[in-house]
Amino acid sequence: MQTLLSVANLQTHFETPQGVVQAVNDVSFQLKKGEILGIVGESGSGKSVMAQSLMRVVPESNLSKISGEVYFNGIDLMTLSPKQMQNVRGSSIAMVTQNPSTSLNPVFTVQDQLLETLKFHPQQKFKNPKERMLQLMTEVQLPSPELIAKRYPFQLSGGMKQRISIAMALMCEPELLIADEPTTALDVTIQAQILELIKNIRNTHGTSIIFITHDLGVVAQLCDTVGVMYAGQLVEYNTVEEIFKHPRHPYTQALLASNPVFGKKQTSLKAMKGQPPQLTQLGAGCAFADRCEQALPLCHHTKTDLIRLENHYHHRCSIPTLSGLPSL
Amino acid sequence: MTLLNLRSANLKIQITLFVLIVFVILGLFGAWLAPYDPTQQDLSQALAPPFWHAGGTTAHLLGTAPLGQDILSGIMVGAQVSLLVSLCAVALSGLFGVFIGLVAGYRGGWVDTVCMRVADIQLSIPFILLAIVMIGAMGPKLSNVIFVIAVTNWVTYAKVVRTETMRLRERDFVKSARVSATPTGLILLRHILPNVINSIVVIATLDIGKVIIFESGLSFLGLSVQPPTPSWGAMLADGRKYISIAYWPSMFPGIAIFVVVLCFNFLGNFLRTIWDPQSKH
Amino acid sequence: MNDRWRYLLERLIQAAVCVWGVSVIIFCITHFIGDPVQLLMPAEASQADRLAYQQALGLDKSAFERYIIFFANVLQGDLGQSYRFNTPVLALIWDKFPATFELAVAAIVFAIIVGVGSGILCAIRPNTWWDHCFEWLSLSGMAAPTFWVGIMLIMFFSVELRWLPTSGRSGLASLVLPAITLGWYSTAVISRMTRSTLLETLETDFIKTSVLKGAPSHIIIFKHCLKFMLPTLLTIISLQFVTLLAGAVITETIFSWPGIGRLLIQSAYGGDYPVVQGITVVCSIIFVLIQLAVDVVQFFLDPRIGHRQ
Amino acid sequence: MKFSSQNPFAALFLICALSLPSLSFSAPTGKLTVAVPSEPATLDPHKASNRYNYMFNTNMFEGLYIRNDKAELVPALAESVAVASDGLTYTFKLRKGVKFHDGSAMTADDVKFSIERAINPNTKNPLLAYIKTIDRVDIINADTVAMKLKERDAIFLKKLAFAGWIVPKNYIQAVGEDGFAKKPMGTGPFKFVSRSINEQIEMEANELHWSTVPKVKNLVIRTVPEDAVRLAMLQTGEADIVAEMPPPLVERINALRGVKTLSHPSGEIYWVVFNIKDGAKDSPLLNPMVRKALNHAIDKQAIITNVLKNQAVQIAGALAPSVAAVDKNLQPYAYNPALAKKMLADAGYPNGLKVDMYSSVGRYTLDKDISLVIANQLKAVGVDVNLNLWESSKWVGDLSKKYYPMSYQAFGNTVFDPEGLMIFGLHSKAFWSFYKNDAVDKMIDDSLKISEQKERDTHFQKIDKMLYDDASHIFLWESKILIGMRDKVTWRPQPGDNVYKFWNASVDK
Repeated sequence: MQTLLSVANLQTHFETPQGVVQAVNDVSFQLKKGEILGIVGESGSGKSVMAQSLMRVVPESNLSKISGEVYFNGIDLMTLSPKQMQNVRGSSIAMVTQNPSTSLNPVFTVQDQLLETLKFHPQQKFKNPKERMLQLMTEVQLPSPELIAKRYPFQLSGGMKQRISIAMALMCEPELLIADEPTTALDVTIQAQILELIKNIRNTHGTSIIFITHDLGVVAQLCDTVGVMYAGQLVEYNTVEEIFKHPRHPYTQALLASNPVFGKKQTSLKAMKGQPPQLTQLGAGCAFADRCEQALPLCHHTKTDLIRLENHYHHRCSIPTLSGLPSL
Repeated sequence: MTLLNLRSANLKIQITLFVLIVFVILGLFGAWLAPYDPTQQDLSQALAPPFWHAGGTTAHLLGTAPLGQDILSGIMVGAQVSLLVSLCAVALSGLFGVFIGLVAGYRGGWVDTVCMRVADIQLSIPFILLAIVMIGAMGPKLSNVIFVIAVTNWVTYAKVVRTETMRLRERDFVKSARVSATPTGLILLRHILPNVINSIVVIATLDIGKVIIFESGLSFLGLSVQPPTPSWGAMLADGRKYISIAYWPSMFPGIAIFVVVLCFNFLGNFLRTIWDPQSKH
Repeated sequence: MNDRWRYLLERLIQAAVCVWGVSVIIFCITHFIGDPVQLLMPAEASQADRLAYQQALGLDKSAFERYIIFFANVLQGDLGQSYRFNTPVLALIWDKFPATFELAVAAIVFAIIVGVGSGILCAIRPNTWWDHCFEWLSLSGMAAPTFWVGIMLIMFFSVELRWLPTSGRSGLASLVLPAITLGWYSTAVISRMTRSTLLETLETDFIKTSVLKGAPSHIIIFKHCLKFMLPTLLTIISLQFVTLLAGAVITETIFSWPGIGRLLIQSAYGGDYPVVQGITVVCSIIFVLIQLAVDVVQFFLDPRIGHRQ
Repeated sequence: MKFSSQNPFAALFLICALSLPSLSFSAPTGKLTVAVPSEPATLDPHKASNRYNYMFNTNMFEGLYIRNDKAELVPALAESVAVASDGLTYTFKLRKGVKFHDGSAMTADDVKFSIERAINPNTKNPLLAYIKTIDRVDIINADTVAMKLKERDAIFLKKLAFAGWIVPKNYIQAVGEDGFAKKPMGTGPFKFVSRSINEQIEMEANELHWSTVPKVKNLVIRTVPEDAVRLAMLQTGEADIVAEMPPPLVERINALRGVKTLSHPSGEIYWVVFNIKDGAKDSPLLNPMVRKALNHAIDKQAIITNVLKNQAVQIAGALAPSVAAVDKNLQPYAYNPALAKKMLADAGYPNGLKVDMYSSVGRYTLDKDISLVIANQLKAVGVDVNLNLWESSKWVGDLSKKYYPMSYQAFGNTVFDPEGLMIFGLHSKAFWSFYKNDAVDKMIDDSLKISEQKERDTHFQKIDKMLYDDASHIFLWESKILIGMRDKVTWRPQPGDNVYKFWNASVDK
C-alpha cells in the first residue's frame, strides 16, 4: 500500500520559565493509506502535542520550535506557508478532539458549524453542501439529521456531539483523520459505538487514521500499527500483533503488565512504579531508566539507541538482548 | 522573548511593591518625614517653581502652592488621606459586600431576591448624586467621604461572592459539612470564605486604585476632604485654576495619584495571574 | 414560549420595584440637601418672605405627605415643577437629556471602537510590544482622574494645536474632546476585558476545533470568538454606558456641555428637589431599561439562556 | 448716547434722532461672545434670583429709570418723575414712541401691569424686598402713571431702577407665565433669540430701540464654569470677553497676544462676619476688644498683593469707595500682630482662644484660599481657628439653621447706595445680617427718610464710624472685577457692579 504520511525526526520544544520542555522528541513513523495507527502513552507523554505538531496547531504563545519532516502525499507540511497549511487543515487532514462537550461552539447551530467547513475549503468537490451534511450525519448514525442540524450543541448528548465532531471532520473527505482520544470522555457503551464508527469510516472511505489513546484495549481492537510514546519519544513502533505479542521496550512491557486485559493472568497486576520524568529535566540517558526494572547502569547516562526493524518499525532501548531480535 | 517578559514582569512587580511600600510609609509617617508643615503658608513665596526652574530653590524641591505651601510636603502628608480613604472605603465596602454576598448566595430564596434588588437599586442611583447629597448633608469630612464611597461600592463584592457561593454551595465538601450539622456561620467562614477570598483580594486591590480616582473626582466637585488637610485629590483639583501660570501645584499631586493607582492596578493584575492561572489578565 | 413571557414579566416587575426603591431613597436623601428656600431666595429677603416662599413651594407639609403627592404625580407622568427654572421637570429633562445621551453614546462608541479594537489586537499578539503598550495605555486610562484628562486635552488640542473647540456643544468637532474624556476610563476597562475574554475564548476547545477545520483567522476572531464573547462584552459595555450616563457630571462641567449631569449637580447644590428626584428617577428607569434590553438581546444572542437549569 | 432729564434739549434731540434712526446709527454688525461662569435660572425679570439675571435683564429690559453704562441713574421708559412733597407719590411721565421687541408700543397699561406683577406675592419675586413699599399703581392718563408708597423711601428710584422692569402686558397674557419665561420680551437694546440651559443665551440687536441701538448684531452669553476653560476660550478666540477671571491670572492674560484685561471696582465689599446676633451667648466675639484684635491680626495688604494680585482695594469700614462717599479720615485697622496679641490678653484671653469659622467654597472669588490665609494669620496671634470649608450651597443652606460664629463673606452692591448694604446686610432685622447694635439699627431706619445727598453721605459716614469703632466685622476690601477681553472688542464695563451691559460694545472685523 502507498504511504500517505511520513514523519521523520519530529521535534517540538517549548520554552518555559522552568526551562525547555521537549514535548515531542525525535519522533518518526509512517502511515499507509487506509491504515489505522494507534498512539498510546500516559497523559503528558506528548501524544496530543505530537498530533497538534503534525497539523501545526501547537499553541503559539510559548512555542519554541517544531522541526523535522512531515511528508504528506509527498509534500513536506513543515515547509508550507501558514495560508497553505490552513488549507490543508480540515480538508486533507482533519482532527477529532477529546471532549465533545466543549469542542463545539455553543452559540452556533450544528448546521452552521458543519457547513462552515466546506466554506473554508472552496476547492472541495461537494456541490450541494446541505446534502453532503445530511449524508454524513446519517453516516455517523445521527437520528433525524434534519432536526438535529438546527439544534445548538447544548441541546445534544455527549455521544451525539462526538458524532457531529466526526461528521465535521469528515466533511471534506480528508485522507487523514487524527482522532485525539475521541472516546475518553464518553460512556463505555457510546465508546464502543464510536469505535465501530471510526472503523467503518476507514472501511468505507479508505481514510487513514491516527488514533490517540491511553487505552490499550481500544488499540488492540482498532489499530493496525501502534506507537508507544513515553516522555516525548516514540519508544516502540510496530504492528499491533508484534506490540502485544512481543513487546520489545521495557516500558511497553510494563504498560501491558499493568493492564487487566493484557497483564499476565497468574500474577496480580503490576502497577508501574514512579512518575514520568519532568520533560525539562531529561538527562542524557534513557528517560525511562529510573522506572525501568531492567535498567543497566549505562541506561542512566548513555543516549538510547534507535533500533530499527523492518518496515520503518523501531524501538528505543539499549538493552539489546531483551529484544530477542538482532539489531540492525 | 518569553524569558525576557518574565524577567521584566518580575522587575515590574518589584518596582510596584517598592512604590506601594513608599506610599504606605508616607501614609503612616508622612507628617514626620515631610520637610515642612504642608499647611504652613508664606505669601511671599507663593507659586515658587520647582528647583530645576529659574527662580526655584532647593528649599522647595517641587515648588510651592498658591499660598506658599511646600508641595513636596503636601504630597508626602497627603498620602495619608489617599491611603486612609482607599483602604477604609475598600475594607468597609468589601466587608459589607462579602457578608451580603455570602448570605444571599448561601441562603438563596427571598433573602437572595431582596439582596439583589437592593443591589440593583444601589446601582441605579448615580454615585455622584449620592455623594452630593450625603456629603452635602454631613459635611466634607474624611469619615463621610469614606462612608459614601463604601456605600456605593459594595455591590461588586456582593455580586461576585454571591455567584461563587452559589457555586460552592453545591460542592461536596460544603454538602458534607451541612450534613454533619455544622452551623451555617461556620460553613460560610470555614468552607466558603477561604475559597472566595482570592477573588476578593484581587477585586479589592484593583478597587483601591479606583477609589483614589473617585476621591479626586469628589475633590473636583468640592465634596472631599477640605484644606488645610492636605490631600492629593484636593491639591490636584485646586491647582487646576493655576494650570496656565504654574503647572506644579497640580502636576505633582497628579503624578502621585497616577503612579500609585497604576501600581495598585499592576498589583491587582499580578495577584490575579498568580491566583487564577486560567485568567489571561 | 410561555416561559419566555414569564421571564420577561418577572424582569419587568423587578425593574418596577427597582425604580420604586430608587424613588423612595432619593426622596429621603434629598431631604438632607440644604434648605431650598435659603438657596433660592436672595440676600434681601426677610424671614417672613422666606416662610411665605416655603409655603408656596409646599415645603411646609410633612415628608410623608410630600412623598405621596410626588409618587402620585410620577405615576401620572408628572415629575413636578423645578423651583429654580419654574418649568416642568420633565420638560427640562427632555431638553437636556439629548446632549448627555449624545455625549454618552459618542463616548461609548469611542470606547467600543478603541477598547474592543485594541483588546482584540492585544489578544491576537499577546506579550508583544504592542500588547505591552496597550496594557500601559489602558492602565494609565484607569489611573488618571477624568477632570485632569479633560483639562489636559483642552490645553493640548484646543489651546496648543487649535484643532478642536475648547467647550460648548456646537457640531461634531465639539463632541470629540468631551467624548474622549468621558470614554477614557471605559475604553481602558473595555480594552482589558476584551483582551482577557478573547484570550480565554481562544483557549477554548471549540476555537481549536475551528482552527482544525481550517478556518481563516479573521473568521475565528470575528465570527467564532466574537459571537461567543458578545454576551460578556455586552454586559461590560452596558454597565460602562450606564456609568457614563451617570458619570457625565465632571466632563460636562469641564467642557460646559449642556447636559443632564450638570443640571443634576446644579439642582442638588441649589436645592431644586424636584429636578434631582426627576433626573434620578429617569436615570434609574433608563438604567433598568438598558439592563432589560441587554437581557433580551442576550436572550437572542446566547441560545443557552432560558435552557439553564 | 447720554441724556438726562434735566436737559430738555437733549431729550428733544433724542426724539428727533429716533425718528431718523438711519442718520444717527450705523446698522449693528458682528457677533460678541461672552463667557461667564454661571447663568440665570429663569429669564423672567420678576423672578430673577441671581446676578446673572441682572446681566441678562439689563440688556433685555428697561425700567422707568435705569442705570446707564456709566452707572448713572437716568430716566428711561419715563421721561421724568415728579415726587410729591410727602415723598409718598411718584408721578412718572412716560416716554412716547417706546416699542417692545415685537413692535407693539409700550403703554401706561404695561407699566401698571409690570409693577403690580412685580409686587404681587404670587409672582414670588425674589426682589420684592426692594419695591415692597409700593402700595398701588394708578394710571393717570395715557402717558402718566403714579405710584403710591406705603412709607417714605429716599432711594425709591434707585431701587426701582434695580427691580422695576417693564414687561409687555398683552404678550404675557397671550403666551402665559411659562411662555414668557421661555421667550421673554422687553424694550431693551437687545432682544431675545434663544436660550439653552447650561449652554448659552443668544440675543440680537434691537433696531427698534428708542435710543441706543447696540453696535453688535449678535450677543451670545455662554455659560462656562471652569476658569481654565474660559481662559482657553479667550486664547483661542472662541470668546471675545470672559468674565470673573481669578485674580492670579491677571498677568497671564495680559501676557497673551491680542488680549487685554479690564478691571473695575465691583462695589462688593469683603469682610469676615462675626455672628453676634443669635446664639452667640458667651462667645468671646461679643467683646469688641476681641474683634478689634482680630482686625489688627489680618495683613490685608499682603493678601491683596500676593493672593488677589491687587485686584482689590483695602477698606477701613463697611462702605465701598466706588458706591459711597467714604470718609477719607477713617484709616483701616493696621496690621499689628503684637498689638492684636496684647489686646487679646487685655480682653482676658492671654492664651488665645478657639473659634469656629465657616467659609464657602466657590461662592466668592478665591474664598477657599483667602479663608485659609485668614485662619493662618489668626492662628499667628493665638486664635485657634477651626476652619470648615463647605461647598457653597451647603454653606448658604445651613446659614439659617446653623450658628456660624465667624465666616468669610461678601456683600454686593445693587442700588448704588450704602442703603442696600445697611438695610440688608447690617440691620439686625435682615436675614443676612449677623450683627446687632440698636444704635446702628436706629440710624439705618433714619436714613430712609433723608433724601438730600450730602446729608445722606455724612449720615452713612457716621454709621460707618460706629461700625468701625465697634469692630463689627473684620473689614477687608472692595474687590475688583477682572475681565479678559480680546483686542478687537471695544467695550467699557459699567463700574460699581458686576453686571455687564453690552449696549456700547463693538467688535472689529
